[in-house]
Amino acid sequence: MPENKSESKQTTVQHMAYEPYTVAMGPQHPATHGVLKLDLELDGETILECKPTVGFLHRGVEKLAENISYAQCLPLTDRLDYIAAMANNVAYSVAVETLLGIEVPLRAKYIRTMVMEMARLTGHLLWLATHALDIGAMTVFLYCFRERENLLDMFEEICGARLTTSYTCIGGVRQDVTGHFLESLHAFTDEFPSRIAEYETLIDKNRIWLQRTQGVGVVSAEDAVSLGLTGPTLRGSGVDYDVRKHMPYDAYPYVEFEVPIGSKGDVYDRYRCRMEEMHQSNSIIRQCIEALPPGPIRAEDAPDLVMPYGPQKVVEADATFSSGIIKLVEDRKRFIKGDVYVAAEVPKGELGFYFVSDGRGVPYRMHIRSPSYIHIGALPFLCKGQMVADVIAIIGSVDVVLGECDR
Amino acid sequence: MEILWILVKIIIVFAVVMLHVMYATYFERKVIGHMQVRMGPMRVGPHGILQPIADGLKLFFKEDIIPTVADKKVFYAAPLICLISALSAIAVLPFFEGFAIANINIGILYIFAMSSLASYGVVLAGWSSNSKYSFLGGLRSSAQVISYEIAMGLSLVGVMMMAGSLNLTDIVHAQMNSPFKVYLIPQIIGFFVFVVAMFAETNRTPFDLPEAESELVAGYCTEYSGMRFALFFMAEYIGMIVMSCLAVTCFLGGWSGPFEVPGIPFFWFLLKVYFFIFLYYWVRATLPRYRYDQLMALGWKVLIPLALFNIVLTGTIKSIFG
Amino acid sequence: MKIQYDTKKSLVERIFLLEIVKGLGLTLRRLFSKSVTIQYPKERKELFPGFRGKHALIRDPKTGTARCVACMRCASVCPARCISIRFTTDEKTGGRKLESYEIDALRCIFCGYCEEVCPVNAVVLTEDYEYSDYEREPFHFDMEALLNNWDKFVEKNKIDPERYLNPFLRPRGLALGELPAGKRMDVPEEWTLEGQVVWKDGKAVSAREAAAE
Amino acid sequence: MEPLEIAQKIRERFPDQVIQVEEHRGQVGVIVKKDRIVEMLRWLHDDPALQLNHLADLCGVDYLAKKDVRFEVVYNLYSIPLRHRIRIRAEVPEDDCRIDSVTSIWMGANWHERECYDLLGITFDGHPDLRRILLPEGWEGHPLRKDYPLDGGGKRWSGYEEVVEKSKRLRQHDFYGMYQDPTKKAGLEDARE
Repeated sequence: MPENKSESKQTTVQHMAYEPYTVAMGPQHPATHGVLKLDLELDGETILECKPTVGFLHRGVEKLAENISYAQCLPLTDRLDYIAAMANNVAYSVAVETLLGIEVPLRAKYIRTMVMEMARLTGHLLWLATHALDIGAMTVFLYCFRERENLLDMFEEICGARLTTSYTCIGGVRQDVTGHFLESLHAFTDEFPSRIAEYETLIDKNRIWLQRTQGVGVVSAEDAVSLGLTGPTLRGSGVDYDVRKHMPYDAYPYVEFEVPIGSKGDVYDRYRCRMEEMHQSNSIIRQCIEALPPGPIRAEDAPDLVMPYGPQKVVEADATFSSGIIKLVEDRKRFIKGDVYVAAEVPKGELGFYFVSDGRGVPYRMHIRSPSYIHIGALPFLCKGQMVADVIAIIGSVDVVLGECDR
Repeated sequence: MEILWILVKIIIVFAVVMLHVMYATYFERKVIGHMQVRMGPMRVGPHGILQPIADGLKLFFKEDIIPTVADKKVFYAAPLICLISALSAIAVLPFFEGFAIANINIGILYIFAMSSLASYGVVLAGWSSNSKYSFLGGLRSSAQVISYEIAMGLSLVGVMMMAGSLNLTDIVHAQMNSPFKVYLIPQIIGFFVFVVAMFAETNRTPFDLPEAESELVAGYCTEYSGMRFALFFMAEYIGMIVMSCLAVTCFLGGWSGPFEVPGIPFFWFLLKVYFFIFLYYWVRATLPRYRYDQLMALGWKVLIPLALFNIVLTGTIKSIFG
Repeated sequence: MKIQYDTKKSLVERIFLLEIVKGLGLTLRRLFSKSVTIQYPKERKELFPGFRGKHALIRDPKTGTARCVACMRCASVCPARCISIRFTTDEKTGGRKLESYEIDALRCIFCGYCEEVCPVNAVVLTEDYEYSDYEREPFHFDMEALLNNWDKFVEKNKIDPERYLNPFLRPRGLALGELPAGKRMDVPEEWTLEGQVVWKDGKAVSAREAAAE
Repeated sequence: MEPLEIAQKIRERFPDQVIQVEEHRGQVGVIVKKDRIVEMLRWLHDDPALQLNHLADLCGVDYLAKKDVRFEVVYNLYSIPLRHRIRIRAEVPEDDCRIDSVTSIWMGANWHERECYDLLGITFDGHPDLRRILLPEGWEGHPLRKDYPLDGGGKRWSGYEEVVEKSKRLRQHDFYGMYQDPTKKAGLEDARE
């Protein structure tokens, strides 16, 4: 590199001495999946050390949640993993319902399971798209988006938004499904396995793909558990842990599916895990459509969106209503003191909500255990000794979203 | 008089090549677009036919940003080195019977020399930008181009042995007189090695490491903007055209075809070149990218031994039958 | 379920790059297939009812102004606090009179809670999504702008303002008893609790039909 | 194993450490003292009958004026092979706001603890790299504490001031007089002066 001229003349000898080459990868970089920054120390192209920096997208969701009611927190969860917002909605609702002890009607359970698996498909499709694009197979990217588009259209049909869905509510779902939705989704499930075969034609056995993924970013089962990895990233290492099986929620106890588990724990195994999961999700969606029972879609004892309040509370109409709401919901008997940790399996892994309730209608403390945060924390471990191009493959394979990581 | 004729030829070839470069970009976006079930450029003109002109205008009028810490002189020179050496290589290509700007006896060597020079442009661009990504891109490029040059050179040795000449026109003539009419069949190994090396030499997918956008942002041209960036772009496309022409000349019988097309002596040549350019796009739409070390391993452990084997095979066959 | 995969290739596959040739074959096939994209300004996607787009206050055909009764439910449920309402209270009757109704669309997160809680179907998110601008000002909708949005929406989509139906004004699948009086509208049978769809014999049928058979 | 049984085992093993056991919706939280937390968690992690090898979540809670001891660090543990869970809540008083790090047991605890330090200001002794993580270096205060106001208390982060200064400097490069200062419109101070 050309240095400052006067300096380079004087210090030629010192410059010969070995020093690692540092590269700041991100926060503006095509392949860090958002605003992730990695400080890489390189020896040639080999990574000596990788230090992730996060927080560029920190919006203080947890602090915000302490000041708004449970129902109002729900749209915030759309913005965690904005790729599969539906799954976050379901995870959040399940957590709040556990806290409040609400039993959800069966139809709502099935609908939620259905949309959660659809969200898993959208998440995995976007993961495959970007992962393949990072490794250079750009056609897979657009093929995946073709199917993802169909799923987003269906989301739009049932809830009026494509990404920030806010579809569930505490105690059920906000809208019932329509016949057109069911029919198009059923047609989609018929079509989808052949689409997966299409992606696999391009990459699955391709020698370049295999060379780029096999034996890269290997993490053993013990290390994976110790690092706190979850979801397909953990299962690629051969650990059988899936929240849907271990702590079933919604309609997962009633549907049949298998949890794909890898063996070596490299990028290729994680890739295979997610591809198999797409098949499983497709089958779950189908089972949910066919078993969808009639009945109510919201629990009778579910709290309303707006808590009842008296007119005296709204004096200054322009003011923010935080104090008003907090006072109002104190009257409700439903909210009792206690804490719960409830997790759900979202596309990225285990999304857990830890709630502390002090008996008011707002969470006293809401902590989001976001899988992406933990996965990025594991990147230094995974990247050590790999090459620059592998870092991209590894980031792709652990599947991170910075909206969820930074919260 | 002869100089005037050469000048006219240069102008004609330059204009034709530049037009091809322009529409190669358009063609690439269309082909890849349709392969990816989308449309490609559709806005400027019917089906986006004027898109290359719009792109050119935009790049021409863009602000020319030069990093303050860049080595200015080298930074200016790098894209020019790329473009000029890529353009110079066209001089020796025979487009049809009797039409080559310079029909020199060492045509193949000249093309090699020019394409190696083009890689210096890339290396210097990476170095002078004073950006870490550019530097890595330049490093990759130097390693890659130099090792693939060898494989490419060796893959053409078989052709040279069969034709007994380094003159490209003579090679085409020799092919027309050979039993298969093209060297593709007797030199199939050489052809395979040449095609792979051709992709690597022009930095195209799956060997586009110097500018691998997912790792190095844009590699060696990260810091370039506007017209200077366009020069790199043009050099890359001219490089593709030159390599396609070389492949056509050395393996597919140049301008010769199954029958004469009256009035268009370069018909078959263009058709074959278009096929190779299409192949470039086709492969780009299909394959992932290699990693740096795997690329080197492929070059040194597979392609060079294959090319050497091809030379031995050709020599043996030639000494037995010829 | 342990994943079974076999990435070993036979000699023929290795020499002739069969998997790459297959991939090339796929992309070549797709070269001639129909593209799935639409040319946006010329073609527009048809949106489903209930798309959460530009805000509007429904103009009541009877009174010619907004239906809003200043109950403040929307303002208090709004997670982004982008709605601000001013009203005056009549000393004698205790009735409220709306003075101003403002929505800051740049703060809005389009969750649709406001239209869901509105007891009189006054506020709505219309299916209009094309309202970009260079300034911030036009996104601060006051009451006039919101009513104008509604007029434009009605005009553009040629809808009957009396019969306008949005799944958030009357959520699908809720029993009639759960809805306030203002929300008990005439809806397609599919939207009611009795007529909700289930899957039977390869197509979606209403639950009532399915039970009858 | 049932969560209450686990709690009983913990009580037997560390009788002087356990303060209280709470159950809510079938989930059991064991409130413990912070002194021997690493020892206790290591035992929970290694004991063959428990094998709580998955640290699902680690977070801090601020019980300002709700409890005698202000902070709690909450460990949500899960056993992947045995499929049971338990919650350990270690009390951390405000005047001695530190607790031992569990990074030696779970590598994944590293970032959890950094986040807890960043947002609640609880120091983890023995942590390899205890820095702020979600907030920038130089941020004042710990936002998730209950006495930290929602709007930040009107204070501005020093880095923000630097950015403002820098943008002011950069705005002096007025290209062809075409540049319109957006701060003028928004009623902010005129940057060029």
